[in-house]
Amino acid sequence: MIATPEATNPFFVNLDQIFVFLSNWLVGFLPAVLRPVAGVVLGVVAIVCVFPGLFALTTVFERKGLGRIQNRIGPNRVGPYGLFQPVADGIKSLTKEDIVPLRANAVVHFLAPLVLVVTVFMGFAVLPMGRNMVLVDMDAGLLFFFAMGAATELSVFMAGWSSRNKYSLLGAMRAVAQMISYEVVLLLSSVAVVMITGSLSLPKIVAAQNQYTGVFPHWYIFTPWGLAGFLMYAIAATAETNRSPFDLPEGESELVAGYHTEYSGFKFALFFLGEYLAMFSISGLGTTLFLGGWSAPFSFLVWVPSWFWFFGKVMLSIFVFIWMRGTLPRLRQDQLMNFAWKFVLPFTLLNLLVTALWRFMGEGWARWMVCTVILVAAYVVMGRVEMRSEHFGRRSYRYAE
Amino acid sequence: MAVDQNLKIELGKQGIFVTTIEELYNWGRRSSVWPMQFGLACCAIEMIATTMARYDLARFGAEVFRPSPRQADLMIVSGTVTKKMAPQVVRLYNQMAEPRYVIAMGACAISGGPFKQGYNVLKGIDRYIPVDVHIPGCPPRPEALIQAFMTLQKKIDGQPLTGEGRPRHLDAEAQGEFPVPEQGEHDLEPTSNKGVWPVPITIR
Amino acid sequence: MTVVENKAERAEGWNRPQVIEPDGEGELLEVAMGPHHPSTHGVFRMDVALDGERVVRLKPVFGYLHRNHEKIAEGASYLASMPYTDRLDYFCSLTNNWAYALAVEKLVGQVVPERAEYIRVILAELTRVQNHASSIGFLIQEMGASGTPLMYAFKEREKILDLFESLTGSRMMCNYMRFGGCRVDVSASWLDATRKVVAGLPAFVDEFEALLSSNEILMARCQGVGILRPELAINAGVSGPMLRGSGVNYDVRKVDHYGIYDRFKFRIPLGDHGDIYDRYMVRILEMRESIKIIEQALRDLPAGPIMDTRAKLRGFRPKPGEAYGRIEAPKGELGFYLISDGGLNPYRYRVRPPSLINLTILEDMCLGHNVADVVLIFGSVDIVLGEVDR
Amino acid sequence: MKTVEEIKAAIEAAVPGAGVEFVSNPSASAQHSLRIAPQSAVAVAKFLRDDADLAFDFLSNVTGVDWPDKEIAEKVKVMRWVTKTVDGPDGQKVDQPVEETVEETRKRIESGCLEVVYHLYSVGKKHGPLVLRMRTVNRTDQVDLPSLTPVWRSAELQEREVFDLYGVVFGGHPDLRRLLMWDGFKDHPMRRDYVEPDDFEYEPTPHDEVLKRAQERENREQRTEGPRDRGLAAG
Repeated sequence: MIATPEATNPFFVNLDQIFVFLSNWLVGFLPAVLRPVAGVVLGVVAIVCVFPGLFALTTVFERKGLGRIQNRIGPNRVGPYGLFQPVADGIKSLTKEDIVPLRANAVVHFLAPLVLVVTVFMGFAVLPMGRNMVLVDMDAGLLFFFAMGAATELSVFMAGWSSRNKYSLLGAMRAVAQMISYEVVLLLSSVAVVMITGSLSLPKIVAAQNQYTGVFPHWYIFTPWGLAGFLMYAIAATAETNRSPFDLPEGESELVAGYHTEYSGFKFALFFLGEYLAMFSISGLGTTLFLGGWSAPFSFLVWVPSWFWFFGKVMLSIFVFIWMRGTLPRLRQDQLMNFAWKFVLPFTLLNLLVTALWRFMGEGWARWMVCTVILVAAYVVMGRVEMRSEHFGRRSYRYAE
Repeated sequence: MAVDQNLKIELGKQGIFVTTIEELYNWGRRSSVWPMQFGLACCAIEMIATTMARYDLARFGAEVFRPSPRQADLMIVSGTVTKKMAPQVVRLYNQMAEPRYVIAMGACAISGGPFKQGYNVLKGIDRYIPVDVHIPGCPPRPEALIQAFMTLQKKIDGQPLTGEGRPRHLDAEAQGEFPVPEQGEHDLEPTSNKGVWPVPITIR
Repeated sequence: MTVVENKAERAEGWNRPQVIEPDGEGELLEVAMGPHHPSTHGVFRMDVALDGERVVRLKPVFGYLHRNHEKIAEGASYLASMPYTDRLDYFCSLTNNWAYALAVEKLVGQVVPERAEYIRVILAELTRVQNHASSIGFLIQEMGASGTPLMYAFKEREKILDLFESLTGSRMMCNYMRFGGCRVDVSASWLDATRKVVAGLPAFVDEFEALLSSNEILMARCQGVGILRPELAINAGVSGPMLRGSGVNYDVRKVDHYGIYDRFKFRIPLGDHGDIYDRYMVRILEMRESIKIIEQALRDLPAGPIMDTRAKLRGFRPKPGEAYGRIEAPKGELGFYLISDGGLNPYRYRVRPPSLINLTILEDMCLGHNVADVVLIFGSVDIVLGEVDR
Repeated sequence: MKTVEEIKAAIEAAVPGAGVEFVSNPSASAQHSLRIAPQSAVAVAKFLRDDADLAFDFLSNVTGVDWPDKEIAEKVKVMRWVTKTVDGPDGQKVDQPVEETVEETRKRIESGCLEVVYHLYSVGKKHGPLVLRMRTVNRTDQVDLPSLTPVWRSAELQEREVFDLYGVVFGGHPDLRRLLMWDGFKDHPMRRDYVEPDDFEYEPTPHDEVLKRAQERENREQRTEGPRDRGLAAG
């Protein structure tokens, strides 16, 4: 690391570690027996406060952003720049009547949103959000994350099935099929990182990327296999969080509101929250795996607090999510599945092979050349074959006078 | 339990903002009215135009058109309600969660409008469900819908949480479900919900 | 999934939809899409039976917006029906006006002054542009694009509506045409404003196309879906962009030469596949042709009166007889059939609604497709419920 | 395009016993029509569609028309024996039966009918319209007509509409249900003698016929329901 004057400046070091110090300071008041527990509780409280706050901010950001894309203003009446909009939405949702359909399975109907939110929150436990800022430094952190992520499928299916609504059921079926398919891709694209780092611990993965050549960092996205893996990860993440263009489970135009059609009031708000939290956590993981986690993008910027970089990168990917939502139409169910199993999954598997090559070819230009050529060639060939088999393309039209 | 207005303004100047539960609650309700994605006829197009770039209902935080009645707060009855459609409109209204509001948009939704003589046209949706705001016009301009929306916000603001004049959903005795009319052999049965719509007397 | 042809009707070939039998065992999922459903453009219902997500049966249910237009018109004078025609297809009130005026003019043999004809052409083509733009916007909206193309379309539509409003006094319900002419004359400033709007239209269509036409998701969703064969299209009375998307060269503007359409140079775009993408592209290309027509009409607009001096609006009693007049409305062939018994009111007043008749083959197009495709196919028909149910 | 008379001749040549009748249209549009007999309608329709010269492959419009029973008052001249006082041969007045022509008004009810009108065009030949009409025997029990849906699919929904609003029963229609009104509805509202439910308040200042109907309705309601609760309306 190139030590810039700022990086060694105690002020910036303190700023970087401010939350860690704060936590230690608060815990210091307690007897030593309670300290480990209190530290965890404090961390949990922080996560439970920060991310819903971020969720609120994101909903405004999304509505304003979509407005900008669509040539309009977006919310601006509630508070300055419409910033209090989510507060109003929250109050409204909290006080709205909660309807449980007569023929619904009340217990499962009640549990579904809780399962979603709780499991999504648990994913945050292993994400390093800054230098020394990880709640649980688990050796198998990545595994834990995916285990928790898989529970969202359960929640969605619970919601769809228990509502006794045909649209809900269709939505839930779609969701389960889609999430399981893309879960595979999500996992396999992360395996590439594990192969290079040799660890399932997320802080270690970040530490491995937190090095610089010149001013440029060693992020995995700047390697051929990393870029390919990141793209596949991004596709799978979009599908996993049911965002456009993969928002089929709640495809408004055909399935009314998908699996949460029958949810009202605060339960619906919880689904909303869960969806956005899933977006944060999956962006956080993507950041950690491929974008260097909390490390700075240039060596001369390392003095900027690490948590700033983490949240900055997460918000950047949220912005991309919103951008895609404002631009792209939705895929169809069979196309979605074809895409997963015929293109994304084979390509991810190939990427694993390339990663292995990268690992064992040693330093030098040769491995850059070989890996890039293999990936580009595979992409072109597979894309061509895919498009040709479906007969898509621009057409020319004839005219009659 | 209202705070003295003068005191409140005075405190506001000092940087202290005082509010009551009532105000906060009404502010929340009024600032986040999500309409149902529900259009009937010509007025629906003006309703869509209201949400589009030029008029942008989103400014009021009301662009979240929910397709499911469970998640919607506001039903904009935009257009002619026919006798074939009326039972479904009432049913949708019943499916909405309290607090819920209705805007009758356009002459047809108010009274049948130009199609009043028609055998299949319901002469105003307020025969079956309570309407909060009526907008005249055929169709009303988008500005009129925005005006109606602001009127609704004012109405919500003025509602106390207790006592006389509290909103329906806070009144335990108030009617929550409205009877759905049946399609009979010649007409809807009953032709109106007497509890909601007393037959007007015309004095000639 | 096995497709079983209905043998009894094979002789007729295209008269009944193919019967699709589900593969799997177990019950079909019967879903009523509508009358309140986000994708049905209002109040329309499709009773769909699904095998998994595949459509096995689809029965459209109409009448949720049946406003008794024809009955009311039979009890009103000829002129009093003009405002009601606005509310048929509420996207295109001006073409509805024209179709009705045309039918009455045929009934009584009235001529229309040249200037009025030019104004009619300008307004009808502007209507076509805004209708096609918004119908494409709705189609892509149904594809899940969260409204961006629709916003773009409505942005342009608002400009055209402003022109309508400044000329006729109303944004949507123009009530502008009269038997034998038009209600008010266009002013020079209106023409300037129109020129300005029309000059901006090609850029808008280009932008629209850049956003959509070569989008791979759009192509994947639209190409090869909802194919309508030309023979079936003709037999089922399908008209408008639907028919031309199937490759049938039939445009009432070219066939009947009503109004003064033979004076303008324009072409009819035709699709070769008859799928959703062809209908979409035919609409895009028709917008471009419409812009050309408007430009020519604005260039050649003559001076003169806008009403036939012999036209009589009050106490209008046509001689007994009947007439069927039709025009190429944006949605298809819009016809009015009038029977006069010599009285003040038409004895019989009938609208030939293109939207309703284009829906005849909805089931044929949807069978075997996905639920998501049904929504798109329905959107690509481009209907307005006011006209379907009248 | 051939003229309507030529088409009539062609139909008669191709379909023996078609029973085609030429109906002239006196209005300026000069769209004359052919009335075809219901029993041969499908054969005629198939001929019109498949004939190479005519090729009417596009059925544009199907319309129902109601011609109600008409009460026709006509003056008839009747010969009648009348006793008249005439001058007898002998100068006396004599009553004598005389045959005389007397005018008398007689009322006769002409049975009405339901009519269905089809407008045909040709897409290939680009000509039209050809107007076909069919009539039922009366308006009450014999309202059957053959459906042309097997020939032109385009008639499917339109014939359902005519069935719904006029009550013409189309034999051979694949799916004859009500199109616009709900299934339990009993009337045929587009018929000219249909009475709509009187369920709306009249405008504040009704006049003429509307005033009469408004007052009738109010009287009727007062008789059946008694005085209504005026409290809310007054406030």
